[in-house]
Formats: sequence, C-alpha cells, structure tokens
Amino acid sequence: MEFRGYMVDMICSELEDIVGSDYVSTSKSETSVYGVDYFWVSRMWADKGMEPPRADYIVRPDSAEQVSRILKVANYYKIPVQTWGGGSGSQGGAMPMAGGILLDTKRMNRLIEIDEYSMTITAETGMIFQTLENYANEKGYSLMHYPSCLTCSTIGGALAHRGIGILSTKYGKIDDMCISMEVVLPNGDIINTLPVPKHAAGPDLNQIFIGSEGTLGIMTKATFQLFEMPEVRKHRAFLFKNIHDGFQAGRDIMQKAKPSIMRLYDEAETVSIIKKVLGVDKKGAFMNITYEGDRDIVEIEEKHILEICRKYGGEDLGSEWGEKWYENRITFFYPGNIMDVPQMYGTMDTVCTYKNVEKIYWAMKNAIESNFPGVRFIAHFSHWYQWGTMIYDRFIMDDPPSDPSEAIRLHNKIWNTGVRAAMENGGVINDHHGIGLKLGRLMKEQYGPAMQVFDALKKGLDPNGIMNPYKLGL
Amino acid sequence: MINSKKSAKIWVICEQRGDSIADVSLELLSKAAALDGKNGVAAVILGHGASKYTRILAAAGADIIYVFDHFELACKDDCLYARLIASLISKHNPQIVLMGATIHGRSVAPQVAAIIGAGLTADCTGLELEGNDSLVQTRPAYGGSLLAEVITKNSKLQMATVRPGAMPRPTFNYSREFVVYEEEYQRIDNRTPVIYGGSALKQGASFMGAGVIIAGGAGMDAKGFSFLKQLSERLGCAVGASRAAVNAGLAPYSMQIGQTGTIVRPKLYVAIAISGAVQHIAGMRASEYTIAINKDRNAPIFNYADIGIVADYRDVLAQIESEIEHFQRVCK
Amino acid sequence: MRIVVFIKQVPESEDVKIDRLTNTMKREGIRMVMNPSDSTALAAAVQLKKEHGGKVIAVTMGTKKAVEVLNQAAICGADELYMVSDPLYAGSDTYATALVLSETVKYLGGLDIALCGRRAIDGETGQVGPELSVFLDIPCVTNVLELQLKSDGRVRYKRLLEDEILDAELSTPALFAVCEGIVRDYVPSISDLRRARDIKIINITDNELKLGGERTGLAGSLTTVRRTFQQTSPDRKCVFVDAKEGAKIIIAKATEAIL
Amino acid sequence: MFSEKANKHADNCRFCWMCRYICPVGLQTGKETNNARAKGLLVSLVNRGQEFDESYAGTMYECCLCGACSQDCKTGFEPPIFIREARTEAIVRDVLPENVRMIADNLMEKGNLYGVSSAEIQSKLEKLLPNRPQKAGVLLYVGQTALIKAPEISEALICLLKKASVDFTVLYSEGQSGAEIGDVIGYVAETITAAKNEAAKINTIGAEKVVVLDPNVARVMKQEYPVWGCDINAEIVTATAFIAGLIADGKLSPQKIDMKEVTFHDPCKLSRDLDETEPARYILKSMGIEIKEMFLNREWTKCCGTEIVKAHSPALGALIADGRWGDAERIGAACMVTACPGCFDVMGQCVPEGMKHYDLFILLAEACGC
Repeated sequence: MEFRGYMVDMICSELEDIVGSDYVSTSKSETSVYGVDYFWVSRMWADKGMEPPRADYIVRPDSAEQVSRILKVANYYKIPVQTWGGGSGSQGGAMPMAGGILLDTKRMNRLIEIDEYSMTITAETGMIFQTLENYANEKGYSLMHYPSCLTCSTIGGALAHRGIGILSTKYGKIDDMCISMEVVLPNGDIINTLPVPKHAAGPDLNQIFIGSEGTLGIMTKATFQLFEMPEVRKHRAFLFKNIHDGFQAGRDIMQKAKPSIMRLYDEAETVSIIKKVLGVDKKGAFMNITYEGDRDIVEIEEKHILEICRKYGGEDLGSEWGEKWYENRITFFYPGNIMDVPQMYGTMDTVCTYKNVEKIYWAMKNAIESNFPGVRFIAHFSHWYQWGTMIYDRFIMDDPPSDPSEAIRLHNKIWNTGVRAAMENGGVINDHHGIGLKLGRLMKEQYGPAMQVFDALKKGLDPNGIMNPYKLGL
Repeated sequence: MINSKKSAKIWVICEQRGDSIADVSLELLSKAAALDGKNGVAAVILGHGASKYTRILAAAGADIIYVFDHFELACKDDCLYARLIASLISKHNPQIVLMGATIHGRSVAPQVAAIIGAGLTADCTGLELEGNDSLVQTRPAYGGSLLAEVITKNSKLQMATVRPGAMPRPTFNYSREFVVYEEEYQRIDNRTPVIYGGSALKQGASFMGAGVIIAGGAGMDAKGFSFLKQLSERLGCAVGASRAAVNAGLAPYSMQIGQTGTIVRPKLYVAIAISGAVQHIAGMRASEYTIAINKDRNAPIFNYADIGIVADYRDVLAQIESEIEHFQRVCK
Repeated sequence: MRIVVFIKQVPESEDVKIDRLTNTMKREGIRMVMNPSDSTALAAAVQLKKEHGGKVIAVTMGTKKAVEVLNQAAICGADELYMVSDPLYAGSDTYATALVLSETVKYLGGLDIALCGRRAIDGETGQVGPELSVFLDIPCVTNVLELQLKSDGRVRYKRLLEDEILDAELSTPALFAVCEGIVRDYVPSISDLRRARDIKIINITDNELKLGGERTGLAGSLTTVRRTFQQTSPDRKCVFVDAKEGAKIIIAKATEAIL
Repeated sequence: MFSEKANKHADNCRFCWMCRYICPVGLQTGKETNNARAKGLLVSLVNRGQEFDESYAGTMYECCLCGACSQDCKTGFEPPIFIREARTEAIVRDVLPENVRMIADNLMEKGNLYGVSSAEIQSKLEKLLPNRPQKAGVLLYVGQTALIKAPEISEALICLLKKASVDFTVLYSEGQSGAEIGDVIGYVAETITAAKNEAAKINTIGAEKVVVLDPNVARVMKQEYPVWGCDINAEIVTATAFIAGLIADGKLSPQKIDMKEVTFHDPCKLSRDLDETEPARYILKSMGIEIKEMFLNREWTKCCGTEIVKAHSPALGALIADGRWGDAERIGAACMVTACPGCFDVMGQCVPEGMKHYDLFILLAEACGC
C-alpha cells in the first residue's frame, strides 16, 4: 500500500461520504475499464497493452442530489469531472483525460413516469436506452430511437452527444424527441428546463445542454415523447446505377413521403459491407427504404416511393433485402463485421443541404484517397431531411504505423483532411457522433466567431473549467 | 552406347511394396526419363528378392539399376536403407535423387539428405529442369491454397520426394536396354527394429490407390458409418473420415483425411456431412472430382465441390441404396 | 531418463488467410497454437514420465512469441523449457533447423528418447525429425501411433503405414515422430497451472550453441523458396442438385472411376 | 495463462457492449466492470502485461454465468468461456477475494458451497427417502442447493413421485456434480474428477432415467459430461420435463388452483441451455393457472442472481434478484412462480411488499393433495 497523500485520501473520503464507500473506487481493474471507450485511439492503446488514462476516483452517485454534492466538492478542490454513461461513444468524449473524478451515471436508472395520456416517458439518464425502450414496449409503445448503440448507451449519452437513431427520417433525432430535462449545473445547482420544448420564452434550454458532452452540466432526468407501434412496417430495397440517381430519388421522396428509414450506399460500400452482411452481390448504389404507420397511409406512401424510384431507374429488389437489412441492422456492428484494431478507421459523418451533398462526397473521397495511399473510403447516406441528408463516410486503413504516436498523428491528419473537405463545401464538422476529444480542435474552424457563444456559456456555467476538460473544444 | 553407361544424372530410389513396385516409383522413373533421358536414369531398389523387379524398372525408364537384394532387407528398415543408399550415392555422385513421398520415402529421403548434406524438398507435385542442372521443385503450401517453387542451393545434390499420383502415369517399353549392378550388402549395426508383424488395414480402410473415397463427418452417426462400410465393400471404394468424426469416435485415426490425417487425391471424393474445415480441405482438395452432401447450404465444403447436395445425408444414403443395384448389374 | 520433445508453434489452420496480392499468409488476427502432432508427442512424453520417471524437456525453435507453446507444454507436464532463438537462425530450412536442434540437444547433455510430431501443419515437410536423428546418430521411426517403454529399456511401438499398422520394437536412444492420433485438449488441474507458473523458460542463442551464421539460417539452408503462386485451378463452381439426382451422379461417377 | 480459445473470445468482446442491456448484474449494479466487454477487456489487458490483482479477480466473480450475453451475441462469442478461465487464473495466482476464497474452499474440501459435511448431506437424503430401494428404474438426483437451501422443494417432488407411483430411488452419497465447482474454479481437472466420481456413483444404481431436480446440475450432466468423458448410462431428464410427462400420461391429476396475476420466471439453465421453456408452463396450465408473461421470458429470461453469487456476495445476489422482481411488478403480477431451487432461494430472500413467491413443485404438490 503506497502512500497516496493526505489530500488524495481526503477527497476520497469526502466522495465516499456523499455516495457511500461501495460506490467510490480507485481499484486498478475499474480504472482500467474506464480508461478505454469506443474511441479508436483508446482501443489502439489497449490493443498495444499501453497504460490507459486513469481517473483518480470512480464515483457512482445514484441521485441528482449526490451529483450536486460531488460537483461542489470538485469545484472546491478544482478537480476535473468526466461523466461516463455507457462509454460507447466513438469520439473519446467519456475518456478521463484529465484524471480526477470519473462520474458514472448508470446507478441513476429509475423509471420515473409513463404518462400514457400525454404520451411521454420520464426516466433517470443513467438508464440503458434499450431498458427505457423495453419499459415503453411493455406498455405497447416505443421511443422510436434505435441507434446501433441502443443496447449499450445510456439516455444521458444519447443526449450528451446529440445522437440519432435509424428511424430518424420519420421520428427525428434525440433533440427532437426530448421534451424536458433535469440538469445539475457545475456549481451544483439542480435545474429543470421548461416542461415543454415549444414556447416563446426565449431559446430552448434543452438545446443548450443536449450535445454539451458533459462540459456544461450533468443531465440527470429526461422526458421523451412516446409513439404508438406502427400498424405496418414495410421494407423495400432498390439498386440505382450510381449514387447520383439515388440522391435524386431520395430528395424527391422526402418531399412527398415520410419514410422511417432511407439508406443509400455508395458503390464501394455496396460491394463491400452490403455484400458481406446481406449477401447482395450487385454493382451500383444500394438503397433500402422503410415506411410505416397505418396500413392505408403506408400504401399511398409506397405508391409514391415506387414511382419516384422507377423514375430514376432504381431496380426494385423487392421487400426481401430491406427486411434482411432491418433484421441485420445491428449485426453490422458486432465483432467480426465491424472494423477493429489493428486497422485504423473512423466515421466522418457530416450533414448538408442537397445542393452540396455530391460536392462534399467527392471532395472528401478525393481528399482522403489522394492524400493517404492505402486508405479506403466508403460512405452511405442514412438520415434524410426535406432539405438535405447526412453523409456517413468511413475511412479504413488496414496496416497503420505500429508506433502509437506516429499512428495518432496520421489519424489526426486524416481527420483534419476529411472534416475540412466537408466544412469547406458546406458540410458540418459532425452529424451524430459528437465532437469529444477527437474533433475538439476543429470546433473553432467550424464556428468562427460564433464560438464565443459557447465560450461564454462555458465561462459562465463552469468558471473553474472542471467539466470534462479538452472535450467539445471547450 | 547405353551399356557403356557407368553413371546417371538422375536417380530414383524405388520402393518395393508387397510383391510389386510402388506406382510412384515407376511414375518417377518415367518422369526422370522425360526430364533428361540422354544423361541416363538410374533406379535403386532394395529388399529381399529385389532383383526380380529390374525389367519393369527398366521398362519404366531406368538405364542403370542398382540392386541390394538380401533377406535382412526384408524389414524395410528406413535407417538401414538410408545409410546404404547414402553410401551408394556418395560413390557415384548423381545430381538429382528422387523418391516417392510415401511414408517410407518421407522417412528415408531426409535421412539420406542429412547424411550427405543435400537439399531436400518434401512432397513435390511438380518437377522441372531449368537450364541444364537446376531442378525446380513445386509443392503445395498452406494446406494447398498456394504452390511454392523451391530450388536447391549450396549443395551439388538436389533431392525431392514426390507425391504419389502427382506425375503422369508411367509408359512401359520392355525393349529398352539396361544394366544391372548387384550391390553387396553387409550389416552395419544392430539398430534394426524387431518386427512383430503388421495388422493389415481392413478392406476399404486403406487409401492406397483408391480411385473412390467416401468420407463421413461428425454430422453422421455410427449407423451412417456402418452403412459407408457396407457401401465400400459393394463399390470397392475406400472410406474416410473428418477429424471431427474421428475425435467423436466414429472412425479410427487411420481413416482420417486432412492436414492432421492422410492427404488423398482420388478420382472421386464424396464428402458426407463434412462442413469443410480448412484442415480437412487440405487433405482432399486435390481430388479430381468432388461431391459434397451437407444440410447447411453455406458449408465451406461446397466451395471445393463439383456437385453439391443440400440435404440430410440419410435421405441421400437411402437414394444411393436404391441406385446401387443398378451399379452392381453394370459391374457384372 | 531424459525425454526431449521438440514442439513448434504454428498458425491455427482455421485462421490462415492468404493475401491474394502477395501470395503470402496474412499475419494479423491469427491464433498461434502448438502443432497438433507435437502436442500428441508431448502427451506421450508425459505419459512415459508418469510410468517410468525421468524428465520431460520441451524445446522449441522460433520467434519470441513461441514462448506460448512452451508455457502450454509446462501446463501439460514438461519439466524444463528451452527457447532456441537467434537472429542468425532466422529462415532456416529443415536441414539447418535439424542441425541447430541437434546442437541444442548436445548442449543440454543428450537424451534417452526424442519425440516430435510427424510433421508441422504449416511447413508440412516432416523432415526435421529424420534429419535430426541422423545428426544425433540415433535411429528414428516416423508415423508412430503409440509407444511404450519396456523394462529392458527398449521401446515397443505401433507405426501407421499406407496399408498396415506395424507392431515393432527398437532400442533406445531413438527418435519417434508421432501421428496426431486423436488430439484431446489437455485439461490441466490447478496444481498443473501453479506448477507451470514456476517453470522458467531458458533461452538458448548462438552464444551457447556457437554454430555461427554459415551453417544456420538462410545461409546454412540447402533449399530456398523462390516464389509462391496460386493454384491454377482454384475453388470449383459447385452445381447443386437434389438427393435423388445426386445419388445417381455418385453411382455413375463411382462406376466410371472404378471400372 | 488463458487458452487460445478464451483469448479469441476475449479479444472480440473487449470493445463491444452490445449485450450490456441483457446483463442482469450490469443492469442492477450500473458498474462498468459488470459487462462482458469489461471482463473481456481485462483479460486482454492481462495478456498484454497488466497485473491480474485481487480487484480483477473480484470483478470476474461479479457475474452469474447465466449466458444471456452469449444468447444475445449476433456473431457467436461466449463471454462465460473467458470469465470461467479468469476464475481459474485467480485461484492459480492466489488472488481470490476473501469472500470467494471461502466458498472455493468449501467446494474443494466439502464438495458444496455451504461447507456442509458429507455426513450431514447423507442424513438429509436419508430423511428425504428413508430406507431407499437399492435399485430402481428412476434415480432422483436432488443436488446440493435443493438439499441444503430448499428442502421443501425436494420433499414436494418426492411426494409427487410417490403419488404417481414412480419406481424411483435417491443416491444417499450425492456429492459435487461439477456444476457449482465448475462455475467457481473453472473447468479444470478437479472439476472433471468430481463429475467423474458423481457419474460413477449414479451408474451404480443402474437406473434407466436420472431425474435431475436442479437445472444447473441437469445442464452440466447433459452438456458437459459428454465432453468431459463422464458417461452416465441413463437418460438425463429435468424434473420439470419428467413431471410434465407424468401429468400428460394422467399419472398425476392436479386440482385447479385459483390464482390470478401469476408470472413465471424461467431458470436460465432450463430455458437458455436446455431450451425447456414449455414443460413448466404446461404444469402451471394443468393447475388452471394462466401466466402473465414478463417482458423478458423464455430464453430471454433475466437471471435471478444464482446461489453462487448469493453465497459469496449476499447483497449483490439480493440486488440482482430485485431486478427480476421489478420486471414482475411492472407488468402488474401479484405472484411469481419459479422452477429451480436456486431461483427459489435467491428470489425468496427479497419478495417485494404485497407479492407472493411459489415454487412450481410445491404448488403442484399442493394441487395434487400431497
């Protein structure tokens, strides 16, 4: 037992006094586990058996009150607080880079209320999102938020990085679904946003904290809208000659109908991933569309969708592939199917108006492939709006440099190149994975002078800068 | 002029098997003659009563035949053979020495190579002469998924063992002239093993020269395997088994086909309820024609088959049962 | 009694993937395991020790990663572990390998029984054993199915040939290259595992063997792989038929092949 | 030292959380170390040079080995494989936490989790079935949990067998079947030896059927014994399947029981490993009981916490059981029926206010007028 120092133990006992000694840990095994999230860099470190970044204290509160007291202690000692939900974020947002406190929210997992009349559900944010979905399902409802991390992420995690689910094209992103929240401010005050998100009482407070990645406070409760289960959910797949035709079809569909899923894969991804998982062995641009709701309405939507796809020469692959995709929607992300170390890879999702979509796609593809030999670039377009769509593009490098710091420098260079190509052509820094540790440096480039708004919020709410340092560029 | 031959460039160490010569030895003699007949081909044959094989060896392509014929050689003791062959080789210095990649050959050849200090390539499936002297030896690698081209260096003598059946069938010319040298044998030491006898593998359980092999996997039960045994008797084919089946106690190890069993190359290979693990494929991929039966449409075995049957093997065996009468009529 | 077992670490065959561009094996994501027939040899050695006492000495030659198979050997009952590794020895063919191993045995003070697998599933030559026996000047028997040591110090063994199983006997010292037979995973006991943790692996380099670079490694090899290339006839195109049709074809083909 | 197999599974699980939502321990504790990913990551880190200390060991025992993660995995990885080996490693390296060391010692010295002497176990068995027949067509294998923690279940079952006039007996010398020890010290030679002894004892009875009361034991006998080379020359049948058979054959004819809002908790081993989800439901139906299914039912059942976890960490055991009770409460069930001595003992310790808890066989014995 080495000497850890008086203050170190003092802070520990203060934290134990708040949450109970069972819920504060400094053990090797726990800090190891909290030192690796879904971020490529942390995985690479773990794969090479390197020492992970360790928090000094793992603290697991079970109420907003305890969170509040923890933040007061942290502010007094000016020690960092990194909030950890599921740890399944790909941007390093949960990594305890600054040591100090790692606050795991998962004990705050109570279901508060299901209001079947107003069609809302309220729960604590440490709850696994799938659990919340199960609770809704038990009553015959759904949140219609099905991200690929549904089963591993927490409610708080989805809110913190402004997540999205595969059904977003019809039901919206997490920021559209959230009605109201309880938030613990860095100074320990527990506040509530307004009971409803639509009002004329100034900007919506929800939208300040949704996507704040633990830099402005800690969300402890949230209320979401509930949806009835659709009477029918129909799937259909099409194959277009190229992505251009696919875009046109997608754009037109968004003006006429409201599909829940619409995914267009570029030629490269169509032959690689789609073949691997769905066994569709075709050349071109694969698109699968799902539309759902009351049978009669769905039939009308289907009519429009088929017409539009025909118009742009989309070969109708029938419902089988669409259903197959839906069954396999998560299978894509399981070990053996998804990229993994020792490969270097990343998802540079961006979103833009239709006008810029193809420009950005080609700009990013060329920037990556021409500057980085041995790096593959694949993309699909899976979240659509009336005004535009999201580009989910990935780069994959099969044998990155074995020296960690060399690999990280290359990794950052690839990211700079790709993301800048997107931003220069009217795209944004990220669509739904968040900023975290990975992209913080590029936030100023994205926002320019507008960044001062965030800076002001940060200074005002977190004067000691203890909240999740180095994340979100704040 | 052939009679004047005192030495030959290419030697083939021949193997006596039962009361005949192993096919592979004859294949190699013909191949050697085809490679470089004009510089002469020599055959070496050891055993008890080995002398009686000189004519067929010559007919297959040998110009010179060295014979060790002695009752003490009846036991085919690899170590003893190796030392006799090595001393003969160092007397005449051939450039190339070939031997069949039989169990005997793959034991004798390396010992010879080690005694002489010669480069040796195992289990070749292709041999070519490059320029005048360099023997390019081709052999399967990584369970047959690749071929490797091997050449000998830092050694005047180039040695190879060659997979039975890999070379074209021999052509016989009984009018060829040849010389025979009776080599004198004297015992070297008493390391020779004492043989208590051998138990011959049951009919259908030996792959030697089998034109048809029907192999079963762990997907089968004991009943299925006993059916295969009957079938082998009625068709006159051999029965094999996958490692999984052997580990499951459905068949003895001697019947195992694959990387960790025997490597076979029959005219027809029928894989029943074998999924097609890499290590099994390595043992049968050289088969001329393959028919696979498996319940799972995605079983890898089908990637190596000419005909695939997606069905419960019992149904197929039942069908075969009914077809077989017709077959036996044909044989009569 | 000193029983020396020669073991090799090989890629798990299920994991072997070929890079179709370079025609070499893909290295990443491959499990390395003890060569199947070597583990049978090891099991036989441990059995001999159990029955007649003595020491089981496990020797492997290869890269540092191969310590895994030595640890495995210790769990299965080996008493001494030797890792033969030297940059000079890299790229040794069977001849050079056999030479290094024979020198290792001499360095370790000889042996009474040598055991190895009949061949490695990666190289598939099966030559190191017989070549090694020559360098050690002891007789060798390949394709051994089972063996037992008799009170007079001779070994009674069964050898699998193409057409028969030979029952014979040989004096020791001798080398036996054993078949895989039925390989069962050895289930260790807690005490096996504890015992294994305490056995230290001893490294042997050219400083000990003093063979030098001329007779070992690439320089000392007598064969060299000039190139690797793909089978001219790769995977076949499979035609699917039903059971009835299939049975017909099987019989027809069999008739053709046998007549 | 982990096996190649364990390493392969661990290296695939170390960055994947997909099964977290189904892990009964992770859900209840909210602890990041309590999911398959964390345990896989720790194993892979140990393989890469991190020290396997007591905190690692402790983590490996905060798991029910209920197999929900394997059940959920779309690409077929099985965390229990490396978690079991990690437990072996903890013992080999002698870094067991005190609470676990206690039960490990009990298992290795006394052959059961609770440190009960074999004499005491024998007397319990003798009490269950005084002067048993030496030979019989059916052997009832009770298992240590039912004997020591839930004797009322064994009594009910024996009463039912008598009622149906089954020709059966029991094994007075019942010992460690391999089920409990295999979960605590891993599948090592010691475990297999225990199993072999048990198989040998069972074979002395020469029964055609072995009816196994404890699903964990049944699972090991049906699925691991063949792999371990412990052959039982008799058919292994779970008690639920056997009793359901007796009812179907009219050998037992239970009275209707008037119970409302009843839910049934599937034992993991029965539903997931042996996929026997229907016999228990059939038995309930035969008593005229309608089942109100929990959201997670049949092979998707959520583990109760297990005897082993309860034995070394009672509080954790209770916490996990609470989670399952919560599932029942949310669907408005008034009482829960379980069909496994372990579930009975673990769930029984924390029955929520106003809810009732029954064992299937006790209920049936009642309905059959035992």
